[in-house]
Amino acid sequence: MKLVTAVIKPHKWEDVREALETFGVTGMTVSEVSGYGRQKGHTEVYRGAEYDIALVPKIRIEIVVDNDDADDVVGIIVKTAQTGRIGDGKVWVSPVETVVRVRTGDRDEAAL
Amino acid sequence: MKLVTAVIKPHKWEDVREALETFGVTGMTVSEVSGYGRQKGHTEVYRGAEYDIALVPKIRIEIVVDNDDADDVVGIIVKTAQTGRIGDGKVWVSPVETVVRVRTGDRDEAAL
Amino acid sequence: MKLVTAVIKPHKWEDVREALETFGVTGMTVSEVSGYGRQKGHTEVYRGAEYDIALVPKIRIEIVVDNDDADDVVGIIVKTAQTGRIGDGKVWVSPVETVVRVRTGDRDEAAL
Amino acid sequence: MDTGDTAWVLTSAALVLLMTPGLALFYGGMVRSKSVLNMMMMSFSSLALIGVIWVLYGYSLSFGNDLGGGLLGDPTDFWGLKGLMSPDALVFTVPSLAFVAFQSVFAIITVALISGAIADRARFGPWLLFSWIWATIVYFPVCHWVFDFNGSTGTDFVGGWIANNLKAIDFAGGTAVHINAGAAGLALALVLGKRKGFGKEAMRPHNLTLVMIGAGLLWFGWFGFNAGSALGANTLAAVTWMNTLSATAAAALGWLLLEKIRDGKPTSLGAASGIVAGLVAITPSCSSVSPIGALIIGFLAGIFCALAVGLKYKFGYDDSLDVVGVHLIGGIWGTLSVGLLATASAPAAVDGLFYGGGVDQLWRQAVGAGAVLAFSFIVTLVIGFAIEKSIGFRISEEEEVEGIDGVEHAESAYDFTGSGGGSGFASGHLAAATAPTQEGVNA
Amino acid sequence: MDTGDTAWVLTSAALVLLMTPGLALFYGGMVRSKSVLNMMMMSFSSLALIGVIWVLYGYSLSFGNDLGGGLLGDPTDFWGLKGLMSPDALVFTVPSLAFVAFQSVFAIITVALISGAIADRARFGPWLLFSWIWATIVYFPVCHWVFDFNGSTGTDFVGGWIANNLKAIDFAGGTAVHINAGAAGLALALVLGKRKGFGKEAMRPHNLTLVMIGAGLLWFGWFGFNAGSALGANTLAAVTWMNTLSATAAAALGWLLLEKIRDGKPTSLGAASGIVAGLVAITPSCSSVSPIGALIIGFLAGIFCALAVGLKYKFGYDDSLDVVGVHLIGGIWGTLSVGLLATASAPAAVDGLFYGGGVDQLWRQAVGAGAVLAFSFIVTLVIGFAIEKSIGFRISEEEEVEGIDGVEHAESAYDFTGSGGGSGFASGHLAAATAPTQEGVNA
Amino acid sequence: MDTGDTAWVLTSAALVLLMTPGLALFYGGMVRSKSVLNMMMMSFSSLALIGVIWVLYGYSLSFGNDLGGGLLGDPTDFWGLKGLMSPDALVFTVPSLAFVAFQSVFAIITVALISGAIADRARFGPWLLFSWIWATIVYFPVCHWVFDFNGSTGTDFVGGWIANNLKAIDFAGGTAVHINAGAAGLALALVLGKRKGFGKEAMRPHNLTLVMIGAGLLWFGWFGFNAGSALGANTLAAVTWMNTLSATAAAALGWLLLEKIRDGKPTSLGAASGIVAGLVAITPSCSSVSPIGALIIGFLAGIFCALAVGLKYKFGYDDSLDVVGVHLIGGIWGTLSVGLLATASAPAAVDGLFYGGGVDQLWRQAVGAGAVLAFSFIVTLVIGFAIEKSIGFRISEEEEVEGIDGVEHAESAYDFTGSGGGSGFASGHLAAATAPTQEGVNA
Ligand SMILES: Nc1ncnc2c1ncn2[C@@H]1O[C@H](COP(=O)(O)OP(=O)(O)O)[C@@H](O)[C@H]1O
Ligand SMILES: Nc1ncnc2c1ncn2[C@@H]1O[C@H](COP(=O)(O)OP(=O)(O)O)[C@@H](O)[C@H]1O
Ligand SMILES: Nc1ncnc2c1ncn2[C@@H]1O[C@H](COP(=O)(O)OP(=O)(O)O)[C@@H](O)[C@H]1O
Repeated sequence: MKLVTAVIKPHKWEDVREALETFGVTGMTVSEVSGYGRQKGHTEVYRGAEYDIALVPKIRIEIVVDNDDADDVVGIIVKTAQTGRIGDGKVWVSPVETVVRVRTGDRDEAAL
Repeated sequence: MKLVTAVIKPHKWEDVREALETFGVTGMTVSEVSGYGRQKGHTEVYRGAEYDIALVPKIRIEIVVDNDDADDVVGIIVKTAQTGRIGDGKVWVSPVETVVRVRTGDRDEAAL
Repeated sequence: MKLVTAVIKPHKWEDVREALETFGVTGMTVSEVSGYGRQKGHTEVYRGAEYDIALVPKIRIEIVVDNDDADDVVGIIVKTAQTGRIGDGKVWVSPVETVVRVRTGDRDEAAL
Repeated sequence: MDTGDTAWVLTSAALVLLMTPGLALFYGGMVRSKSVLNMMMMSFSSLALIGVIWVLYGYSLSFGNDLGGGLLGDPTDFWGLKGLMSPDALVFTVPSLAFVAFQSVFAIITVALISGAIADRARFGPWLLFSWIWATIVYFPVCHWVFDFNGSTGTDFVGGWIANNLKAIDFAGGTAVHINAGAAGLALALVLGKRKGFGKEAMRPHNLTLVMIGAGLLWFGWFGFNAGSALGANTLAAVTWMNTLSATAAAALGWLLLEKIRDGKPTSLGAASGIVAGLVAITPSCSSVSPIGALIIGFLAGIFCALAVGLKYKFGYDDSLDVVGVHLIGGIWGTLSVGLLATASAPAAVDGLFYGGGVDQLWRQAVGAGAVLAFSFIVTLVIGFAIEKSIGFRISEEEEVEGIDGVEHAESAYDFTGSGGGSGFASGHLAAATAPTQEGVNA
Repeated sequence: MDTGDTAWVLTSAALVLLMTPGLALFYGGMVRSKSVLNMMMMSFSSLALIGVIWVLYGYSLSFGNDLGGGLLGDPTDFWGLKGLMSPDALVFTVPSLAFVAFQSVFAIITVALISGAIADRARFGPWLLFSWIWATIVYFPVCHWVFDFNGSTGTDFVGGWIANNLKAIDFAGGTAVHINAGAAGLALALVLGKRKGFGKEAMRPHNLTLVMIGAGLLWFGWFGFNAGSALGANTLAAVTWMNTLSATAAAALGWLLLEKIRDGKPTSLGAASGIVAGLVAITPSCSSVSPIGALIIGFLAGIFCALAVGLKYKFGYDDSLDVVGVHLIGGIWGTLSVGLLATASAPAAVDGLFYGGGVDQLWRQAVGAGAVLAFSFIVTLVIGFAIEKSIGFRISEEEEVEGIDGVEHAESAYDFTGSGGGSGFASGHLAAATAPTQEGVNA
Repeated sequence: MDTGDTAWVLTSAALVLLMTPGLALFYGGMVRSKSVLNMMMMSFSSLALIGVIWVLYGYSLSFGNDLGGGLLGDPTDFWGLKGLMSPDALVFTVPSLAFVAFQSVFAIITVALISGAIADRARFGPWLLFSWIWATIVYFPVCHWVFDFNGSTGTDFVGGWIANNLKAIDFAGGTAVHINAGAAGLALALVLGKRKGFGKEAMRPHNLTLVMIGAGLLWFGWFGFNAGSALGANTLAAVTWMNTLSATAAAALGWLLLEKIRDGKPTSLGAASGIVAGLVAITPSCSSVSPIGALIIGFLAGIFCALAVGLKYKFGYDDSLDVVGVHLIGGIWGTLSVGLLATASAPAAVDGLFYGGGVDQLWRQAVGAGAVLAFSFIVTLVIGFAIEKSIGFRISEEEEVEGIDGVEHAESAYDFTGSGGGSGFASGHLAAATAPTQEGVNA
């Protein structure tokens, strides 16, 4: 099993979700995070005092997948989330030893 | 060392925390996330326009544990968080190479 | 590639970011999480009813790095985030098989 | 007709109207974020429903000529407010409809007050049904007893028994509003039972800034409530205004002091609660005590109510937002305080026990308070059980866990994600627009 | 001069002023969290800009002696409000400046109302320019037509054509305010086009508690709007006050009922929207119908507007916050309702169709409504396109995605992290303070 | 007694009361989310504490017969407001207690204004102590100087020196309220020192919608503040009302324009700040200038204050929410502007420098402003240091990092998790209920 973690631009979330669903990914876990990188934040002004907001809102997606699917899933995310502009995000893959479905206690492939 | 990541229903958090404490887990890191899966979201209505809220609130727990404890911890979480209804969540285990306690610089077993 | 995950005290975030930047880390992903551990939460009182707030706000940082940099990055975080008081947090390192930059499709070292 | 008096009564009526949205905020901020809309809707629906039935028959039941025994007004007198648009229709020195307006908002807020006792768990339809029945068979009669004075619209006009026969002094509604709503709240809390997790889980206020806004608006509006009850812009109005300030300020201090001593810290929820406690207690007594008397009444109201909000844990009833602790206890104390602290130098010109007046006024106050308490509690129990047993009053335990806002209103209060518009993390997507336009959406 | 009347008009003016911040909240809560500040700023800027031009020439254009045909007031009459501080300057029984004040806040809110149609996408500078031009060439003239009565300041004073020649009854502004703003909103929504994602993505209200606060403040202020339009504290004011309550309560019920039937659940947004719909509909008619008539007008307003808000999906214009559905439709219905439900027993002393008055008043109402609708729609289209084609009115698609608050105001509305102060998760850091003090920061 | 005047004064008093909760929101929205409750509590505690001492002796110190030299009222005259409930007790044409009420809320808000200078770091108990002492030895005397007019309650009544001897014009409190609070704020900011991270870390407003609600309520209430100071419903009240609108609208424009030019974007915080700046500046001058004069005063107030808020970075004092920049600078400008722009055609009937009146009025204004500034600044420094050195005024650095809401009030403002009730992510659990009921919880 692999864990695919993707950090993408928030407005791409809906597209990515659809593309993954079409591919057959049935579940994922999503959170709102802040990104720090080449894409710089923005500036806000309050009573003449300027604030640099260093962080950029991003969406973080975690998907546990079969070993075989990992590459495809990464490919789909990269393709769908790409805008070509700085800040599109990263996707990384890490090993998972086991996964369990809480409802049934099923393990690994059966748990997805 | 292993990292146990669990995504569970929010109202089970308190029970899971207690069960893990009883078992001897002294620390964990928790966050509010959104889940996407078999359990569907709900519908909201604003001025006659219906919105499908696709995501379901979940709690994500991360626990770094000794290799030996990983299975027990997974077992406890699965048992405690189970309601038998769709959406109970997933638990997965991945390898951790080292863990450090920031306060002391202690490593691995000593860091937990 | 390695994934360094650090859970630290929120007011140390700015220092850690600066130290990492100086070292040459160009990107990371950050989120607000709740910690549970030796550091206890606090008590709030509403109309005479006391509430124990078990969780403590923490910042969680994820950095994908080259194998060679992992130890340095861990060291920098531990050094910078240390206050010596309970609750300083944990840092752990786990293996990453591949990482992709969404914008370009670059992989691994090139993706950072 | 006096234009100055009319200006003040119209202003006061608007001020009192604002109290119900104020209450919605005060209550709404105290519940969890998954129930705030339902909480607010119980107040807003009172504005809607009671507003309508007040026009149709409520005013007439309350302020029609007495049907006998000072128990109820004649519903045929002013059905649909008939005849009251005439320039000749006056109540004391103001146009009748100004008085109708002023009293309408009293009926509305009294019903809304009850809802604090049953936060997070009452189905909305049954709540509406309850409101309707309760206003009709509890509030309108009690309003007649307390607020309908002989001679108000002409020399042969006959009003209610508490005002005219018992001669209890309840200037702006310690009995009719606060004891009435408080007793009803207690009864409903018993009927509906405890929330899942009551006494164990954290049910702390989700947004204390809303509570503070609400408390501020309530205080503001309450000047209309109390000083407006003078039905004119005169010394009586000025006295009641100033007593309303004095008691409220002292009550907030009292509550904070008690918290400091008992819990170690004075809280903002305590300040907001103390404000409301003081306002409740001075409501019946503002015309009959001096500003110093008002300070005493208020300060003790703050102490008493701060102690009383703990009773629910002791006795195990889930009066969620302390309608009993604040309105029932505060209302009883305020009503009795007239018997103790009234001074003949105040506009009501009566001496209470501590001013040498003996117990004459005190027993009148006690009888008035007791009568309203008992009547309201018993009738509310009956209405509540009838609804619970017939159509069901409470949402299911699972729905409670899910949150009543979604269950009863298909809404959630907040969405702070940067969602939609091609940006942000869309927490959802538009599925369909209002039925007739379904095509449009997919176009 | 009558002090009671003056007290009421000054109070009413303050109440109406509060409506614009109230509207800012009502609208602000309905947009996404990335646009709430811009939404509120469109209302607040109206307070600023229209307040200033009203003093400079707006009042004079609106209420100066008629220049001919009842079309426009003489701008030289009261330029800079000259001459109006004199104790002799009266409008009916109140000081002229009290009337100036009362009318100023009408102009302000009418402009602010329009902004709901163009949420999330209008550049702020062009919006200011639009407001300025629109107030000058649309609102001030229409205000003159509808609100400027012959003889108000002296026997030979001549006012506007709708009030005096057509004799349509528009007591507090169904045409001048609501149809006017609603038609302009429709025109601007067409000019600016749809938001990215309109009809597909979730653009649900980000903070319904703000919407409820806003609705509460609007209702409160609206008593000044309607009953203040009596320009005195008298029976007329009392009647309009009470009709305002009746219609609004009934409209909220109507909207909730429709939702229950059509969508399955009554919502808090529905209650808030019903309140506004009822207030809009009773605005023109509150002086001419009975409280029962008001109940009917309000209830139907709730139904009509709840149905009308779906039209934008059908026809595909992005009237973001339903200015058309609520203000245009509600305003038309309210204006026509006078022709149907007016009763001679009400202060306006006219019988409508259903009270045996035939169609005489109805056609007057229809002509008034139609004239204002057409004038406002056409002129607004022209102004809007002129701005769009010259300096550009709309932000870019990318900016829309990013959020207009940051783009146009360099701010974001909320920061709930425990940031800064050596604590919390600093979402940013101070880069520079106001120019002249740059050194200080680095010191 | 005049009922119209009384209606207006009572209404105004309620409006001014609302300003303090309004201020609590305005200030509360500007701090970080970990300090909003403490910020609001500094205002609410002023309502409580100053309300009580006003009744006990504050009114008498302020408005008792002069003890000599126009410096202080006789505290024995109206101790506990004695004797003022009588129908014969009048101030001009209104009941004495109406005037007492109106002035009470001035004292309350003046104290509350100061708190903006010391956001996030003042212990609550010492703040209460400070408020008490400051009101007693600074505000009540200054109030006597400025607002207590010879002859107000009878021909031989003697008031304060600024009003009667110096004859500076401070209609509604440019000196007594704004310079007074602003100077005290500066002194306290110096006593308490800078917040950890001041000038480096992000301390941006956590909730700008609260700031906007607050600004709206302040503006609304300020009509009572200014026009209510006419103590009657008359031409003077109408003039001051309209000037209050004019100046405020112009000030918001001025502030936004400066921001646009200097920072590139006009902000919502700028609009809200401009509103307050305009209100401050027109407070002393609203009775003596024309609406055009008011536009000028307001516009320049917007510019001046927008520039002045940067001074704290330059000079390195942490006036957290710009009490100096807005209230001190705005108050000085407004007070001096009377000497420049007063016109004899306005009710105060004085010509300023630009209207040919020479410098006669200008020096009076300058002396009044300077006297209050110096007195307030020096005495506040002394009180502040005395408290800091004895019981300590400031929380520790660690507590500052943790957040003052938890430290001083054991509360946190927001909990948006779907917590408790068997549902949601319980961020905590009930540990114990109020002491006497401990058993109940475990039952
Ligand atoms: N080394 C890293 N580890 C974890 N997350 C990263 C890393 N580098 C970048 N990110 C995430 O990816 C996002 C995009 O990175 P950025 O450098 O801005 O643009 P790009 O990926 O297009 O070069 C960042 O906002 C951050 O959330
Ligand atoms: N492949 C996956 N990777 C990561 N998280 C998942 C995955 N599948 C499901 N989840 C998480 O588990 C939750 C429950 O999954 P769901 O399919 O709804 O029910 P069940 O686990 O009972 O079959 C989801 O809401 C999501 O947060
Ligand atoms: N086993 C663990 N797995 C994951 N996170 C942990 C674990 N133990 C502690 N943490 C995180 O580290 C934080 C600090 O731990 P704590 O025990 O309070 O102090 P310390 O690390 O100084 O001993 C916790 O709040 C939690 O977020």
